[in-house]
Amino acid sequence: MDLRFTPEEEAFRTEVRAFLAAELPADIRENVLLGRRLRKDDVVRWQKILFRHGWGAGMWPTRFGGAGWSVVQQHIFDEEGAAAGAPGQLPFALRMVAPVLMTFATPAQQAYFLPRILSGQDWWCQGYSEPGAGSDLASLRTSAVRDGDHYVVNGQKTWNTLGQYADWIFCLVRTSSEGRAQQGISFLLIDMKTPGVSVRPIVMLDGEHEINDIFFADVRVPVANLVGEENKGWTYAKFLLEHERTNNAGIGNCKRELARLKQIAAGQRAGGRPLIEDQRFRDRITQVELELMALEITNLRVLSKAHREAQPAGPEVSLLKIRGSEIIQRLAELQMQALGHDALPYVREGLDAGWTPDPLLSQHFPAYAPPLSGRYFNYRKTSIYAGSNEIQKNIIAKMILGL
Amino acid sequence: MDLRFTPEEEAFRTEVRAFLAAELPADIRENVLLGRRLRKDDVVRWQKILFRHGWGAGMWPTRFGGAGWSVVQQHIFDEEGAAAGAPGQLPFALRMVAPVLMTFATPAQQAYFLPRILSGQDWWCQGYSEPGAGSDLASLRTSAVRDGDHYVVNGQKTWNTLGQYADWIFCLVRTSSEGRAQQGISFLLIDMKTPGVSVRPIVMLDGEHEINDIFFADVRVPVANLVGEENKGWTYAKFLLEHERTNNAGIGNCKRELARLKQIAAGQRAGGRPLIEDQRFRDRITQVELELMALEITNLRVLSKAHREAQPAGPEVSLLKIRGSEIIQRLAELQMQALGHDALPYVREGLDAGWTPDPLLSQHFPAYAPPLSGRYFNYRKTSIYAGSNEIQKNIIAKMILGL
Amino acid sequence: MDFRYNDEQLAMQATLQRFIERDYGFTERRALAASASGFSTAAWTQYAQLGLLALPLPQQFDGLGGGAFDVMVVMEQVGRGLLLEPYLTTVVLCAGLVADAAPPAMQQALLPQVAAAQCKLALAAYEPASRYELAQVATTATRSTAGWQLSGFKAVVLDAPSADAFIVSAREAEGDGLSLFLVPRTAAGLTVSSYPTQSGARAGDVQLAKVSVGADALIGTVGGGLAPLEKAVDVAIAALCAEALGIMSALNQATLAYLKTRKQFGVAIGAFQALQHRMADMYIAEEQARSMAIIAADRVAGADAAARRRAVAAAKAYIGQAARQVGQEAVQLHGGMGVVDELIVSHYFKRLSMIEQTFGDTDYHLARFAQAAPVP
Amino acid sequence: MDFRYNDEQLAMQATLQRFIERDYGFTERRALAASASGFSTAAWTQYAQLGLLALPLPQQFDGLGGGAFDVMVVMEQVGRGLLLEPYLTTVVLCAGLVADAAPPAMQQALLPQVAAAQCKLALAAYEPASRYELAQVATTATRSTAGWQLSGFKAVVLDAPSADAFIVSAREAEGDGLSLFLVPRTAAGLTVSSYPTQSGARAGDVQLAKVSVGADALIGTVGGGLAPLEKAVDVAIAALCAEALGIMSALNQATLAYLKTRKQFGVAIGAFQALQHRMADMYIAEEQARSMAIIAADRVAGADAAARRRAVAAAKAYIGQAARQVGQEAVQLHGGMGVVDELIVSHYFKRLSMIEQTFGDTDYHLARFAQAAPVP
Repeated sequence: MDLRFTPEEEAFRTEVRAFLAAELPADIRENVLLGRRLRKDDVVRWQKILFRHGWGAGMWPTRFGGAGWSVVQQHIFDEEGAAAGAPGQLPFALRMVAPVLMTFATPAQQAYFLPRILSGQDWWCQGYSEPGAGSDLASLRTSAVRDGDHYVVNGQKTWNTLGQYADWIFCLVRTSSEGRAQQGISFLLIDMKTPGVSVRPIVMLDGEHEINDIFFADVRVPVANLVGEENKGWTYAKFLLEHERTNNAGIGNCKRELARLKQIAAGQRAGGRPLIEDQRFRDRITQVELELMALEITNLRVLSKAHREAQPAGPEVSLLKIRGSEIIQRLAELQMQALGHDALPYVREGLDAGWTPDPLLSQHFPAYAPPLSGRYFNYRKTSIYAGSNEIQKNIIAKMILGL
Repeated sequence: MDLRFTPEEEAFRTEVRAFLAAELPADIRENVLLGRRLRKDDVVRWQKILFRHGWGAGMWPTRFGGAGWSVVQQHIFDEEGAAAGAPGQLPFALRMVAPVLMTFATPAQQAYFLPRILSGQDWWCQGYSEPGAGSDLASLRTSAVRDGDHYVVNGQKTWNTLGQYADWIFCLVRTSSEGRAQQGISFLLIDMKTPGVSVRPIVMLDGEHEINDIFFADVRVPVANLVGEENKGWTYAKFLLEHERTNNAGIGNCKRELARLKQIAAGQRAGGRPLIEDQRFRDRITQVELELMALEITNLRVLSKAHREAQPAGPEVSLLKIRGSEIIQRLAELQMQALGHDALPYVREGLDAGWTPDPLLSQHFPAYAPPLSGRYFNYRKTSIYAGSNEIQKNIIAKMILGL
Repeated sequence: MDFRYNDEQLAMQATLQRFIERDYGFTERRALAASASGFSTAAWTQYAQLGLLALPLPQQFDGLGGGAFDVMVVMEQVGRGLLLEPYLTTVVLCAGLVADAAPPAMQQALLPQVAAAQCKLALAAYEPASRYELAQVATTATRSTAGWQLSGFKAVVLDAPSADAFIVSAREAEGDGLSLFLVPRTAAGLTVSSYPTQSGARAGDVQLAKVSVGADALIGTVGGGLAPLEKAVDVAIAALCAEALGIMSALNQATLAYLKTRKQFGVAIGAFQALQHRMADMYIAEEQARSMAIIAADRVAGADAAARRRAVAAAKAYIGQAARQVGQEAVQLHGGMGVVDELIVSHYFKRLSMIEQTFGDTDYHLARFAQAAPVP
Repeated sequence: MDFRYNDEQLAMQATLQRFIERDYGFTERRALAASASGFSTAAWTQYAQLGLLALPLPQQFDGLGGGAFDVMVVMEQVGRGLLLEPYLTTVVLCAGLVADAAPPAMQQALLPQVAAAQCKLALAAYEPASRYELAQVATTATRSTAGWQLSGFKAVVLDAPSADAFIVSAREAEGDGLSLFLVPRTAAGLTVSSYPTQSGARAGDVQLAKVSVGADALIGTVGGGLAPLEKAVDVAIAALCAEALGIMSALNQATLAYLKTRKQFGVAIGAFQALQHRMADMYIAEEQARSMAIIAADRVAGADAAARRRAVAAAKAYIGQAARQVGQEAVQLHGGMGVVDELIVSHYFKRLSMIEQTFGDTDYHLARFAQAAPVP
């Protein structure tokens, strides 16, 4: 047993910290730390900065322009980035489509798409779920029918995250209805500017536009945009899933939000004292803090095993997903609860970059307050998306426990 | 909405209270209130006292010698009895076999058995569960084969409560293996003194002998001891189940144990103060107290509906069983927790009537201490027996929610 | 003992159910929440016509003399329909306080107006530093020749933007008791800032800069305002518990229906036992919450202040937790459909969350219960 | 970073697993618990032969110089086998305290004896009124010509009946610091009453009536006993966490096996999704508990007392709750088979319950964590 990072890893942490201190723009940092709405520009700007530093894609192999980091280095980078208020890099391009492209795409596809991802030039989104195919993804019905050098795509994708900004979407589409449901699925890359693609916003419960329905009406997609073989898409999708989930406990974000919770509770007053000195509230913080202490080690155990074996982590990542989502939800809940009746106002403009409360409101409504209730609401999604926690428990029961 | 008892009910409560004050023997009361082992004699003596007062069987119809109480009166009696430290009347005779006899037995069977139950002359136990048939009762295999005027019974019953004291056992036995599993079952009364009946104690996790395996080896049972029709036993068993469960929240016991918990916590000291003033511990008490406040009203809602409709309560009794068992378990848990390291000693003689600690031990180990840990262990059974809480949730899902 | 609503209460329940179905569907409700005022003045008038506004008011002031269980019936439907109008604030809380503690002249002036939908009231009690403590008040009341001069700042005053008058708590000097004053919205020196709340209705901050009111603006006695204020808030909390109950009931109904219709892997998801058991837990939570709401309604009607405080604290703390469980589980079992704005489920969830933060959260009422509970 | 046991640790683990399988089966263990001493002296000698008793002791005193992770390996198996011998008390707690704070002469006199199974020690620290507070000590130490005279009463001294000597905490006068003394069992004026514990091993009360000990009986400095005592107890708590972990792991294994074999309604009950999800929760609890036990073992080895206190409090509070969940669920999922004496399941459950009540329960360590945690 050795819980220490290696000297090389500690040196890397120092390097990351110095980089963040020097390069992370103050306005982006403020938006992240206050939980405000991030604009497309924030995310893209940060990706370009990372790219210029050679860190556009930490864990990609160097031959594709990545930094060639180990999972432990990536963990350190994520943790330091979260603490410093760096935006998380969106997974859709870097951690989802890219590994599929690297493994299954043609050299031409790789040469075209990967550099554009790395540099922040292309924004990708995911076209998996459909109205009738959520957890049961294999029942998807969006069809791609071959017509000469094109597929003609028709159907609807839903629960699409941030597709309103996207240049490209990677889709699972049905190219055959023969055999098992899994067998007729293909993995297709679609330019969002293609005629027939339309995006309909789905407003989330916090009033924000974060997800979409994507409609395909006779969308003509060049056959050249098929990844791998036709009808083998399910294989690529499973491969993607394995890679997506290696690092999904979100320890860095949880640690940042725990610290913020304590700051907020230190600032709020109850019964004439700082709320954090209220034993009940303090114990509620403690309970989630203990869970997070444990999960941080559990996460490192999973990572160090994956690192050692040079394999994607196994089904134990389901544990990380379940507890990680529960912790971030609970932190958001306690942040809201800390506000007392100041959780009630819905001050939408308070989510905008640079907002300062008007003098009246500022008597009780500090800059950190406006996003908190909405974020509590919004974070209910974390136990639903990326494989609901029920699905994760099914996975544990089947893959780990053999039930 | 009217939460008050009627004046008649209040008068009845006064009468019960006066009766308990006058008639409940002090030694029995002490054993109950300290959670000590109850001997057969304690239970029988109390039944005889009740019988002399005309209260041997509160809810039986008067034509069978019962007091003809309403469910509300029975509730009041149970609640006052529990508070005063009266032993609960065992359900096996009064609430289980008796309603079956009243409804399905011959006049001769009724005339013989019911008065002996009422007067405390006969002790009954239940022969339902078998090693391979617990929740799935219909799969039972104890056989009764007709041989002239007798059935010859062979098999094993388990989870039999207090059968070591019993004069009679009512059994579900298999008289036919044709048709659905439920169809070949009969309801048989067996004299425990019959040759071939043997009782093997099962020691519980608290070290106490409370349950048994009962073995039947070529036990000859007169056909006259069959209740109702052969192969109709499942019907009677279901009828019994409905009657057994009308009043199973155990509110009276829970209220008594809550009061005891507070007393214990007031006597124990933590950090130089009474433990009950420790906010954490106090909040734990509060949480179970709130649950009990709610359950008391929920129970009354169920009872008053049953009272009004003159019907056994419906599947909502599953709610009472679930929460009632959780509450009594939690109370036992907190009582143990209140003891601090005094939860560790296993002072078995401390469960005996009249025990007083030796002078050394009494410095930290009061008379109430010895039974507490064992009872915490023992009460894990309450969410398992009488239809496990999982079965109760299945019932709610199916019968109430229609899932 | 009888736990049924009586015939009049059932009639009121049916009336409100019809009203919600016909006139206050989810689409209409969303439009109202997005409108300038955040509620429907037409509906408010209808409530007056239905007798809702008069329901708990004393009969001598055009009221119907209803009790806490009558209010409970209404509030369950307020929850179910997510009604946005200031019923709780104006009728239950403020008019209740006026009926309980105000001088007869003020009662005569206000209560018939409330019953007739001519007057809306709001309670300006909480302050930036007070959290949920009604007694923690920095707003000052200074005696003047004409009466009183009030100065201070009240935060998150529910339904402030539409109120015609405010009940304001203040004290003469530190250490003195609270006094309560009726302050018309038009009083010079009174400023209202307004904002929507997370659950749709409006609230605002009220600034009082040397606001003059007459001697007749006093509600109750000088320095004796805390007791009636606390009682009125307890009555409102009991009503809020009923609102939460109505929502929990509606959420359970919606979730159960979803479990029965939504298919995954070829079967209705309600066939999965893990979900069945969680739905059973939600059912239990609702039933237990109903029992607690009944206790609270029963005790706020009684004369025993300690019993009232204890029951209301118990109900608010218990229902806060039950509502959180039911709200979060309903969202979870709805999957993605639970977190979108276009289904009522998420709106129910948000309202439940805000109810927990109103008039004291679970922790606050756990503390209150611990103080109020008799230790045997 | 490496979370694997090293080869020596794995060898020790395998050795203990074989020992339990061959010599310490459930039947043997029950007989031992029912025997007069409540444990096996033969096993104790075997532990010495296996190097277990020497494991964490310093090398200059015949020890093997092992660390907290070596102890963790052993204690997991102590849990799994429900071993009754006073390993935790003698080797980890008391010998650890002697190695840390006693004068060299005492170390030389005791530690090789402990390693050779020639001496068993017990800690007489808690008192009737102290609950879990090590600092709350009424036992007095009075200076005498020969050394010290001790008077007082120590409650629930674990493994007292078999101890050859006790480490006793006392103070000169109220307000003074604690001092620690080594008191031989044979000292005049020392009385031990003994009783079995709920989980099988023995404990007892120790009365000290003017017990004289020499000046050389002092461990550490006069008045400076609390710090080494608290540290030794923290080391023992980390070990206790590992014991709990071993039990949780064994319970999960047993429950999983039961779910796969026990049939109801014609199928293995492990096919029911509600039970699958609860088993998944138990798996998660075990994994998280393992992480916490690792943190505790890591930090007790460190020099930072605040970090040690914080980590140990966190681990004990967390594992207390996780163990309760796993213990109760294992019993529940075993149904009737979970509550009978003849299966090991209930014995695991009882031991977990008693571990929670030892060296401070969950609430105690939540409080300790809150005091220790740095507020940012």
